[in-house]
This record gives sequence, C-alpha cells and structure tokens, in this order.
Amino acid sequence: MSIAILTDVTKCIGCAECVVACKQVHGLDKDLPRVWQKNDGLSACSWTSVIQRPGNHYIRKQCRHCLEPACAASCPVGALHTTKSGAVIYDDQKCLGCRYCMTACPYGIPRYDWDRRVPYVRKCILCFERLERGLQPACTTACPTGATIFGERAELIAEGHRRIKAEPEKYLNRVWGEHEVGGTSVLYVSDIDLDFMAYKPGLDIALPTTTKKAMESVPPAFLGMGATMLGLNWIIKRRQKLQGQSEDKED
Amino acid sequence: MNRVHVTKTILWMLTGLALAVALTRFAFGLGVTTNLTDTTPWGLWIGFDVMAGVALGAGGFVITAIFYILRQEKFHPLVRPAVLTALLGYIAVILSLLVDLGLPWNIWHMMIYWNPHSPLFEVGWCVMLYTTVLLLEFSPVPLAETSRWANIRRVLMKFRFPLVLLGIMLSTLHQSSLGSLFLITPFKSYPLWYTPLLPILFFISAIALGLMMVSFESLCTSWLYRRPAENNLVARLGSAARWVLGFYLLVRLLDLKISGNLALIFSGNWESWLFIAELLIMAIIPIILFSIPRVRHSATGQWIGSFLVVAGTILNRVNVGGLTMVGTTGEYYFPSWMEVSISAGIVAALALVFLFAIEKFQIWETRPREPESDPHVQPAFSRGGQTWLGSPSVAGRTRYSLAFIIAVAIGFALIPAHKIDSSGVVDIVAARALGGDTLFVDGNRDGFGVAFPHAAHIKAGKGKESCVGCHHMNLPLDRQSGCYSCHRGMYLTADAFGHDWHASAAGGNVACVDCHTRGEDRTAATARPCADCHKDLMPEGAAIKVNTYTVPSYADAMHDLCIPCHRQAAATNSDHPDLYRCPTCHNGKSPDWPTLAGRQPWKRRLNNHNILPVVSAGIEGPTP
Amino acid sequence: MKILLEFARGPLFRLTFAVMVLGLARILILDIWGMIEAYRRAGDKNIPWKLTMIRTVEWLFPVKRVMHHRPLYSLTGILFHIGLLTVPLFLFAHVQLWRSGIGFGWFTLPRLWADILTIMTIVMGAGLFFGRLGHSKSRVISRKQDYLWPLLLIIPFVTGFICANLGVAPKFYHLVLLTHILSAELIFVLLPFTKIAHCVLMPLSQIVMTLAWKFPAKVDEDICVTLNKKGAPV
Amino acid sequence: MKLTPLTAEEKNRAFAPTKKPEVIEKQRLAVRYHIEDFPVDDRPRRFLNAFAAILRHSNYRFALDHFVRISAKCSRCATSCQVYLATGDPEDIPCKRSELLLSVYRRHFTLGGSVRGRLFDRGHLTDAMIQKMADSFWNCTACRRCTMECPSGIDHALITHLGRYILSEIGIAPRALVISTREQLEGATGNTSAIPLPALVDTLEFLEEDMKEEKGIDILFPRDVENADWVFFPAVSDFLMEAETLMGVAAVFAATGDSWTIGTGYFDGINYGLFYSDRILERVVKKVDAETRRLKGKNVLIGECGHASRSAKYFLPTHCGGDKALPVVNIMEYTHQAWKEGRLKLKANTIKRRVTYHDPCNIARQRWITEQPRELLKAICVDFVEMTPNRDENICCGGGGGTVSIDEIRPYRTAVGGRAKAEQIRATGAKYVVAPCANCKKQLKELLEDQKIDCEVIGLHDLLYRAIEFDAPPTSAEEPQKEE
Repeated sequence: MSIAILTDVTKCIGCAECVVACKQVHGLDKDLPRVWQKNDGLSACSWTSVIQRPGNHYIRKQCRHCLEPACAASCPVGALHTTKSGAVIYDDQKCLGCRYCMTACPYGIPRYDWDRRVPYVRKCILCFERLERGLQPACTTACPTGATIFGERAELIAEGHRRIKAEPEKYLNRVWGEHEVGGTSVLYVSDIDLDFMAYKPGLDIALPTTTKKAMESVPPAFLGMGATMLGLNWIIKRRQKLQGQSEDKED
Repeated sequence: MNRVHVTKTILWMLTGLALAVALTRFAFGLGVTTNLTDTTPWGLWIGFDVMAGVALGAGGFVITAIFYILRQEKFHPLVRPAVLTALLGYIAVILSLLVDLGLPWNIWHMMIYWNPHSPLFEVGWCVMLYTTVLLLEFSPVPLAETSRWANIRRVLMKFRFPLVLLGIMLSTLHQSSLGSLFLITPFKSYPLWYTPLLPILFFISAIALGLMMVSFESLCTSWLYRRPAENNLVARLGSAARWVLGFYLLVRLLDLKISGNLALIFSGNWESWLFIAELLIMAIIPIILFSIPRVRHSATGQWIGSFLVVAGTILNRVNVGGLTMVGTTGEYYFPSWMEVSISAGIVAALALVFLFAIEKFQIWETRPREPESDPHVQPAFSRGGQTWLGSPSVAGRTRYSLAFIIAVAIGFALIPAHKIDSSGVVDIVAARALGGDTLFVDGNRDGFGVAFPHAAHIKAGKGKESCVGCHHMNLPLDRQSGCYSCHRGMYLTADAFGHDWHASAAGGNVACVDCHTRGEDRTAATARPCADCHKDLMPEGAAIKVNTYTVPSYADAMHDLCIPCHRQAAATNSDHPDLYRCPTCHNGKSPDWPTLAGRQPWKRRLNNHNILPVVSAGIEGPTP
Repeated sequence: MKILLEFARGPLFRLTFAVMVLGLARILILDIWGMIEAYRRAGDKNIPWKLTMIRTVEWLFPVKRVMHHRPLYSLTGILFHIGLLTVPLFLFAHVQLWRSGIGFGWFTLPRLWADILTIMTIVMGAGLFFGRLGHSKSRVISRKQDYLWPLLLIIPFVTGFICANLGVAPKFYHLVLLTHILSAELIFVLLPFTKIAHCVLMPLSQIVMTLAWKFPAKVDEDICVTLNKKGAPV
Repeated sequence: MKLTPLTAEEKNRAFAPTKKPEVIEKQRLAVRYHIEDFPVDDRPRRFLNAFAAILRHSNYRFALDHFVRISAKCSRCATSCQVYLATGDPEDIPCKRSELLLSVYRRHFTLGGSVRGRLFDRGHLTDAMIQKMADSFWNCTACRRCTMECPSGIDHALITHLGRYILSEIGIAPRALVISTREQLEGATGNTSAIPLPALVDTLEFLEEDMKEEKGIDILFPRDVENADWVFFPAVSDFLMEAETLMGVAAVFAATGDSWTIGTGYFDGINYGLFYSDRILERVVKKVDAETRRLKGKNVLIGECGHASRSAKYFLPTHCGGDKALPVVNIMEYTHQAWKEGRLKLKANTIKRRVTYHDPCNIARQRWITEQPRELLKAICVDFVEMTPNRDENICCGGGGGTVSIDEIRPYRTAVGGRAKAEQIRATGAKYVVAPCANCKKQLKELLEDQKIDCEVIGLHDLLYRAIEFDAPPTSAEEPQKEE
C-alpha cells in the first residue's frame, strides 16, 4: 500500500492553515527572509508553503515524495530513504551534509540550515510518525476546505480523475504526479498549469535510472581496466624481452 | 633564493587567511561564509576543489601507468613528483570536503552506511582507497631518508606493482564517476554538457589533464628553484596528450551529433560561447600547439600548452558542476571571497607541503637546496636591510610565522560581522512588565540587563503623552515591540528594512518603482524614506528620528535614548547625582524572574510572528 | 564619527585583537621552540629546574625583592601592573562586551573598586613616567619608546574613566570613546612587537637564562670551519 | 650599597695608562687588546660574520631573541653593579652595556631590524660601536650580580660573555689572556703560567719536605698515579704563589687516605676560555678530560679556584659527554664531605684572629658552594664574621671575568672594580679574608695593598692545614703539632 496527498488547487483559499499546522507539529522556528532562500516560501523552518498565482490561485508546495526519489538514490549514506508507506524521510544521524540531494531534486525541495553550526537537510517528511500512530498528516487535517486530502495513492489518483471527469471545464485534464519522474506521492489537480513547479516539465523518467546504468558498469569497468593493464604490461614486457634478445643476437 | 622566499610568504599568507575563514565557517555555519543558496547548494568548493582537484590529481595514475605498465623507463624522473602531486591533490579534496560538508565529523559514515546506487558513494570510497594507495606508493620516498624504517620500505617496494595497478583501477572508477554524479540532473544541466557519456568523457579528459599537469608542475618548480626542466619528457607528454585530446574532441562532438544537439553550439547564447571557449582552451588550441614540433619542444610552448589544458579542464569541471545549470535555476551564484580564500588556502597549504617535500626528500633527481643549508657557508646578509635571520629553518620560521599570523588577523578583520549578527535575528520574546510597572530589559539575552521602572518613567514623563519620547518607532499597531525587534545587532548597525519582505509584500517585481524612483539606480540612497509610507512610525516628539533603512546597534540605540535624559536629570536633580553613571543601570544583577526564563512553545508565540505563509511571486524562471 | 566608531570596534578591533593574541602566541612559540632546539643541542642537559622555578615565581610575584633597591619606584611599578591587568580584564562593561561577543563572561569588579583601580593605574603610570624622567640612571638607559609606553598605556584608562563617568565630559562622549578604543587597539598591535611582550615571555626568563649557558657540545670546530680559522693559532 | 664617589684624582689614577697607548687612542683602559691588527674599516663586516657564525653554531640565538624582546630598561641593575657604583659612569650600567650588543643583534639579526634597515637605512654596526664594546665589555667583571636584580631576567654576564667571544673572533682580546692560553694549548709547557714539568716536580718535592718538617709525617703529592679516585687540577698559579693552599690539600688527603694524583701531562685548572671564547673553553675542558682519562681517574677535582671550578663543573659535561662525563668536585666540597663523615678531624678554635669569607662569584652565584666553607671555617675559627651581602648575592672582588690577569689595569681594578669589596672587608674588621679562588686571592691582595687595609688574604686550605689532626698517620712518627 502506498499513501499520498492530493491537493485540489481550485479549492485552496490560501489561508495557510496547513503551514501553521506543519510548523506547530514539527516545532519549527519562525521564518525570516534570508539571502539563501529561494523565493517560494519553503525554508528550513517551513516545510510547506502556499504560492499565490495571478487570479487568486493558491498552490501548496511541499516535497513530492517521488516513488523513485532522486534524493534517496543520490545520498551516499542513505540518509534519505523511502518508508514502506511511501514517505521519503530523512535520518539526520546518518547525514554528512554533502547536499547532493539538493542538487539532485528535480523540484528543488530540500532546504538547508545554512545559518546553523550543525546544519541538516530539511523538507516535508509526510508526518510519517503521525501515520504510524494512525493519524493523518498535520496539513491535511488542518485544511478547512478539504483542498488537500490524504489517502491511498491509487484511490486518490482515481479521485483526481473522477473530479476532472465530473467537471472537465473546471480542471485541466491531468493529475500532476501520476507519471512525472516516475510518479510522485503528492498529487495535484488544478485549473492552471502546474509545470512551473518543476525545473523541467514533462520529465517522465525515473531519475535514479540515469545513474543506475553507470553504477552497474562499475564492477566490470574496474576488473576490465585491471585486466587490460595486466595484459598490456605482459605484452610490452615480452616485446621488450624479445627485442633485447634479438639485440643480443645481433651483437 | 628570493623567489622561493616570496612564494612561500605568499603561500603562508593565503593559508593564514583560509584558517581564519575556516574557523568562522565552523563557528557560524555555511550561510555566513558562503554565497551558497537553496538553489545552488554546490559552489566553488565542489566545482573547483573537489571536481577539479580530483582531475588535477590524475597525473599520478597516468604517469605510473606509463612507467610501470607500459614500461617507459625514461619517464622515471616524473614518477615521484606525479605521485606526490596526486597524493596532495587528493588530500586537498578531502580537506575541502571537510570544509564543505555540513557535518564533516560524519564523513566516516560513508564506510558503514552503504548506498551503492549513489555515484557519490562510489566516488567517496574510491577517493579514500586511492588516497591510501597513493600514500603507500609515495611513502618509500620519505622512508628512504632514515635507515630506521628500512624493513617497512622493503615490504612497500615489493608491493609496488600491485599498488600501482590498484591505483589505476581505482582512478578509472572515480575519475569517471565524477561525471556520473551529474547524470541525475538531466532537468538542470544544459544539453551541450549533459550526455550519458559524461563518465567516459571525464575519464578521457582526466588522462590528458594528468599528462599536462605533470608537465606544468615540472615547469613550475624549475622556474621556482631555477633548475633545468625536463623539456624533452614534457615534449613527449605533449605529443601523447594531443592524441588523447583529439580522441576526446571526437567523442564529444560525435555524441552531440547523435543526440542532435550539435546545432546548439552556434545558437549564440552565452552557453554556446562558453562551450566554444571551453573546447578551444581545453582541446583545440593545445592540439594545434603540440602538433608543431618546434612549439612542442620550446619551453614557452610547453608552458602555454600545459596551462591551457589545465585551465580548460578546470573550466569544464566547473561548467558541468554547476555553471551551466544557471540557465535552468535562474539563480546566479558567484563565490564569496571567503569561499575563494578557503580554496586558495587549501591549495597554498598543500603547495607548501609540496615545496617542503621536494626540499627534504629525493623527489626530483637533483634536490633543490638553499645554499645556506650547508652550515659552513658564510651567512648572507640581505642586501637591503643588511640582516641575517639565521639558518634557513630559523629564518623561515621567523618570517613565515609573521606572515601567517598577520594573514589570520586580516582574515578575522574581514569577516562580515553584520552577516553573523543579522542572520540569526535574536530569538525574541517580548519582555513583559512585571508587577505592572517594571520591565527587565535584557537586549542580548545574557541574563544581565537593566531593571527599567516603566511606571515611574511614565509618571515622570507626565502621562501617556510621553510614550513617543521613547517608543519612537513602533511596528504597526504594536506599542510594545521591543527595541531589539529592529536594533538587532548588539554593537553593530543592522538593516531593519528587510528588502525581500517588502518586495514580496508589495507584490513582487512590479512594485519596485513604488519605492525606487523610476530611472534612477536602485539603491537604498535613492529609495523613498520609510516614513513616506509608515507615518505612525515616527510620531511627533520622538527622541530619535529614523530616516534611513539602517538602524543603530542595540547598545547604541539604548544609550542614545537613555543617556541624554539621565545626564540632564543628574545635572538638575540633586536627589540623584549618580544617575549618569553606567552602573546605576548596569548593576550586574540578574533577577531570576520565572516568567522571563525558558523558551515558550511556538504556538503561543505565533501571533507575534511575522510569518509569511503566502508567497506571491512564484517560480517563473530567471528574472528578466 | 559613528562610522569611525563602528569601524574601530568592529573590523579594527578584530584585527588588532587577533594580531595581539596571535602575535603573542607566535613569540611565545618561537621562544619555546628556540629553547627546545637549544636544549637538544646542549651538551649538558642537566638543568636545575627547582632553583629556576623558585626564581621564576620570585620574579612573577616580586614581593620579596621589591624593597631591596628603589622601593618607591618598584612599588609604583607593581601597583601599575596590578591595575593594568585587572581593570581591562574584570571591568563590568568589558565583560559585558565579551558576553555578547563570545557568549560567556566572568567575575567582574565592583564599580567602586574599578574606579579606584583605574585612578591608581593612571597615577602610577604617570609616576613611572616621571620616575624615569627624573632619575638620572633611568634617563641614561631609556630609549624614546620607554617614555612613551607609560603614557600610551594610561590613555585608555583616562578615557575609559571618562566614558564610565558620563558627567565628566558629556559632550565629547563619542570622541572620548573613540579615543579609548583606538588607543587600546594601538596598544594591542604594538604589544607583540615591543618590550611589552614581556607579559608573556617573563615566566620563561629564568629558564632562558639557565639554558643559555648550556652550550652545544662541539662549537669549536664548526666555527673554525665557518670562519676559515681551522688550524689557526688561538 | 652606597659608595662614596670616586674623586677626580682617583679617577685619573684609575684610568691612567701605565704604558703608552698602542693602537686606539680612544681606548681608555690603555690595554692593547688587539691580538692582530686588521684594517679598522673592515671590522664591522668581520664582526657581523663572526656573530652570525656563532649564532649559527651555538645556543645564543634564542636567548638574545628573548632578551631583545623583554628588555624593559627599568634601571634596577644599576643598583647592584659594583663597577657602576664606583664610577657613576652611565656607560657602566649593566643594561646599557648589554644594549651595545643587543642593539647590534636587533639591527642585524632580527626581522624588525631588517624592516628598519630597509626603511631608514641607519643603525648599522660601525667601528666606533665595536670600539665601545671592546672597552665596555672588559670593564665588566662578569660577576652576574646584576642578573639577580633584573626583573626581566636578562643575563647581562652572558651578553658580556658573548660580546667578548665575538670580539675575540675578530682579534680583540686582552693580550695577557691570549698569551697565557696560547702557552696552555700550544706552548711547550702546556700551562698558563708556563711552568716546566721539572720545575713543578722540584716544587712539589720541596713542599713535601717542608710538610714533613712541619707536621712530622709524610704528606705526599702523588704524581701520575693511575686509577686514582681524584685527579687534581689546581689553578696552576698556585704552584708559584699559593703553596700553602696546596699543602693544605695534600694534608687533607693525607688525613683521609683517599687516592689522588696530579697529572704530569696536564695539571692546569685555569680556563681563560670562560672569559673570552667558548672555543678556547671547549679546548681547555677537553684537555682536562683527556688527562683524567689518561690516568684512568674517577673524578676531576678542582683546586681552590672559582672560574676553574665553574668551567669544569658546567662545561665538562657540555663538551665531554653530557651525563657520561666525569664528575667534577671542588676541593672544598671534598674536604667538607670528609669532615662530615668524620674522616677528617679538625681542631676547634685553631684560628684566633677574626676571619671573614669571600664568596667567589663563579661558585656562589648559582648557590653551588656557599655553606661548606663556612661550616669548615666555623669549626676551626674563634671569630668568624660574615660580609654583607654574602652567599649568592656577594659582591665581586673586582678582578672577575679574567680582568685580574691583566696587570696593566691594576689601578683600575683596585680603585674601581674592587672598591665595593674593599669597603665590605673594611667593615668587617677581619684580619683574615678567606678567598678560595686564585683570581680572587690575587685581586684581593692587590686591593688590600692599594686600599691600605690591614688584612691578609688567605685560602681555605691554608687555614685547614693548620687545624688538621692526624689520628692515623701514614707513617709511625707522631709528634705534637704546632700551635699557631
């Protein structure tokens, strides 16, 4: 089973209750504008934010919890990993602080404690501890309009398609997160194009596969190089020996 | 040997500067020292130190391969310097990683927590192993200096060939895996650089760079110590490098052709020019230079050729490592001077180790020595000062330690304290009046403060009309906001304005002209004064008028606010002759009032927070 | 003025303070390094540690010897040093600065004591100056800087006293404060490079004195070779 | 200590040349210091080269570094220097004297000097400065008393020592010392007083006869005995001038019965290297070591001589093997030890006249030997008085640092250098001043003579000789001993 969040952009009123709830549940510090923050409201102290688009459209931004997360694939120590339920979570005990995950994320989600002496990577963890206790994530609980809801991924995809089918003139015919980068656990249905949320729209490959091939060829490359070098050495040694012998003969 | 002295002095100064910056970085975090952001989490330290550092260490495996595997005996003079450079290069990589990593003390986690899918994991392991291999490869050289370790040396010499072989195998892996690192960012990297062949391209260019790095180094040290360079060998290396570079060029262009991105080269945007420049510097010009026999054998030609390859490959690594992602992320990053100084300092420190090693050990065939190293040479009194600072070791110690500490001190002086002060705005809980009339004012939260008889002051000021005398500038609707909400730095001027806050609150870029008059430079100087909008911030009769966006430090503000009145009162009121004395207020007592102690949960403070949950400006690519 | 003040207590303070601390550490390390080298070269490594230690302690707390010669001058010097060390270190205002800068502070002097010590230091500093000026022996061996040092050292005390007691010169508060900071910074910078370096080198003096007589085992031949005197008559 | 200032007449006499000045007219002390003549222009360069060579090969650099940084110019040393107290000449303040060399070091051997040199191009070493040093360093008696008063711990005597060393390397050193040393190291007789071996043997035999006559027992001077416990090196001048001291030493050994010997290959304890050149110091010390080892002796025993004791005690380990060097013992230590152990019996109250004790700087300043002679004296004297100050804070006799050997400056030594000492002795009212040091003895004799003090200078063992009781005489003949 795999859980997910579906956000209906048309229902969001931008009240930011989800943001407040998130901060409260995780005991996050207050936010202040900093030079290193991207201008999307996310920060080490805000794991979700609400972005306003022209025409009173509000889009909630948070970690997409990819089914095949690039961040988890890139982390050298596996500090980022996917739970059984599908949440991509972070283990600060393992982290080195290399920030490869931040480079690798196609949505630019992970944030860093730039001003801390002991900095960690920060992002939405889908309230996985609450899930274990049988609760919903704080944000979906707090939403007064039901714009963001929690449930089984398959069911929510179906729900999204149902809503689109029910009011095709209201929605764009697409559930964001269904196929993107191999599928994500945070889904959107929307009346405006949400491609601006990612660095590159329409990227449907699972990112870990890009490095997978390279990583799989590591052992053969290693042994192959060794064999080549040994072989070369043997040949040259032999040739030099023969050359020496022939020179000896000539002498 | 003046050339060596000057060089070493400069290197020591760079090291000192870097030390000061490194201490700052560990004391205050990455945000204060670097220009890295959430969008550009990797900067100069990864792009130059790690990516280029590993590449520059390629000389080690290339030359050992030529000497041991291909059995080209005549390259023997270059083997030791190449291995030493490689070793130092990898140590540089490790050092800069220790600075760059957020939690460097966890670097050993790589050994116990495995994620074999991560290219970085593979690079990390290879770097660790290869550094060890290089150490073992190189250690016979210093061990040869004393007979005490002769046994260990003999064992190491026995395992030389397998070590070299292992070194080459490991290098193959991580030189290419550095390219694999960026396979995962097809959404960010520019197509001219992004290709599934990145690992292979990295490996080939590392070979060419290895050849040229060894040459460059031979030329550098020969200049520094005025010793004859190995020009013949360098010419041979150049000749080999031109074939490798040619192959590299071919693979790269063919790959672009197949992926259909070849046309992008001539698209005329800045990436295309960068690409052309990179290829020219890194491959095309050197290939031409090294193809002309006369140039190949001339010292100048070798200088230029090897330098171009080295510079070009560094440029390539920096491009792949982040420079070409700017188009996608829309965020321009330029390293802060502190990042640069750390990079330079690490290079300088290891250059010093290199110079130390070639003076102390048998690295080059002829060991460069200061003439005065011989104890019986008559001391040379310097020409200008007619001084003699002692034997080379004593003189060096005297001279370089001075250069070093001066550089460290300058480093500390240059640290941007305002960044430290304003980055973590003090965690503020408004102090409440106690017993209804007394405030405990403790600006820097150290438990020491001033017990302020609020009610008494109101009374002395004849009622509520006098509020504005002190509360000269309230946040909207909030008379009780503490002085520290704006006067953040205890002793340094703070920027109270918060440009980003205003910009986003005013509706993003379109609102710039609301404050910055059209047609003028957009600086604080040309902007409208705060009071134009915030009429209530500066009531009539306020003690201090604020006209700029900066506010004095907390201490200054408080002193300026309190001292004049106290002085006046002391002069006119004979009951309190001591009013003007510092200890009257700063009496060092720390009243342990329970309501002031401890942190309160965020929930209760929420109402006082200026949170900005709603962001109007979205991600719309680079600002036009 | 404000900008100057900020510069003086910001970057300039960090620069000069670092120069002082590192500079003193440098000469201390160089000194000890030289001692270790000398000890390793010495032919005779037998050093009367106990006697050396006793003499060091005697001179660090020179109560025993002070009355031997020129008691008034010596007493002036000792009191001056006491004030010089305690007031800047334990003044409440300074400790507050450290608290905000590095996060912790320490014991502070009561206000009355601080005032008394400050005035004492100023008087004693002036006393040292006039003592040097008025005493023929001292005058003969004094260099220019020997006269200037006591004067320079009391500037921060005078200005600091004025700052702490605003009633003395209320109109020039910032100017006086600036003088206070700048003069202290000048002292910081000069400290490691002048005779005031004795503040860290002093405890080593007696060991240096003892060790200096421990010559290397073979000087004769080396010096003969270096000076081309091999085989020359004595 | 307060001294009445020198009168003008006294001053003239003290500095008056006894001989015609030979080389440099400015030279007040009228001693021809130059061993060899070099062009004056070249001297600074050669001085700096010698200085540099010495810094390079010896241990002075760190001490000078320390001293130039720490020197506070507090003028306390002026209160303790007997030379300055007598002359009142500021040039004689120890700190001022040290500054002569320290300023050269500061200017030519430190980073600060380098900067200053480049910026202002002044303060180079000049010939005049060398001349000043040559004068000043030989005015000092190297007694190290000022060191005790220096709060900064500057060893002015060390600086004087080094200054003289450098000067000697460029040929500036007192002729008297150099000639003696030349004889000692390269001459036929191999000792500073140029005593030929037959003459020595004659003297010793004569003394043996003398003692036989006086004490009635055989008291011998064993010569070239191998495997002796003690190999004896007195100041060689004792053989000529202080026979009684030697007799006392021989008597002590006769009483204790320990094996001792005088080496005929080399028997000179004097080491003028301590006064002007570390190189000479090293060579002489090595000669002592070689002779002792030739005789397979177990200990080096130094006679009553301050600088001989110090140069052997402190520099034998330095130059001849560190911890493995032969142990060095002063005869006073030996005698005291034997007396303590009861192997030597002394008759109490032998000496009836008032006695005082002069601490030689070289053995008292480091608190090495201060109590032993006093206890011995108290054991045999009726009336023993102390000088003030005494022990490690004693005042130099005025002939220290080798100046006593320079006969040309006797007026200076007795009028200036020894002035404080003379006052001290006069104040005690003693009739005997015990000075266990060949140099002190010579200086004090001349001093008492010139200052017209009615007092006799005598060695410790001279007195002990009179007080030793032989209970187990080596020969059977026992006669009643003579009373004084």
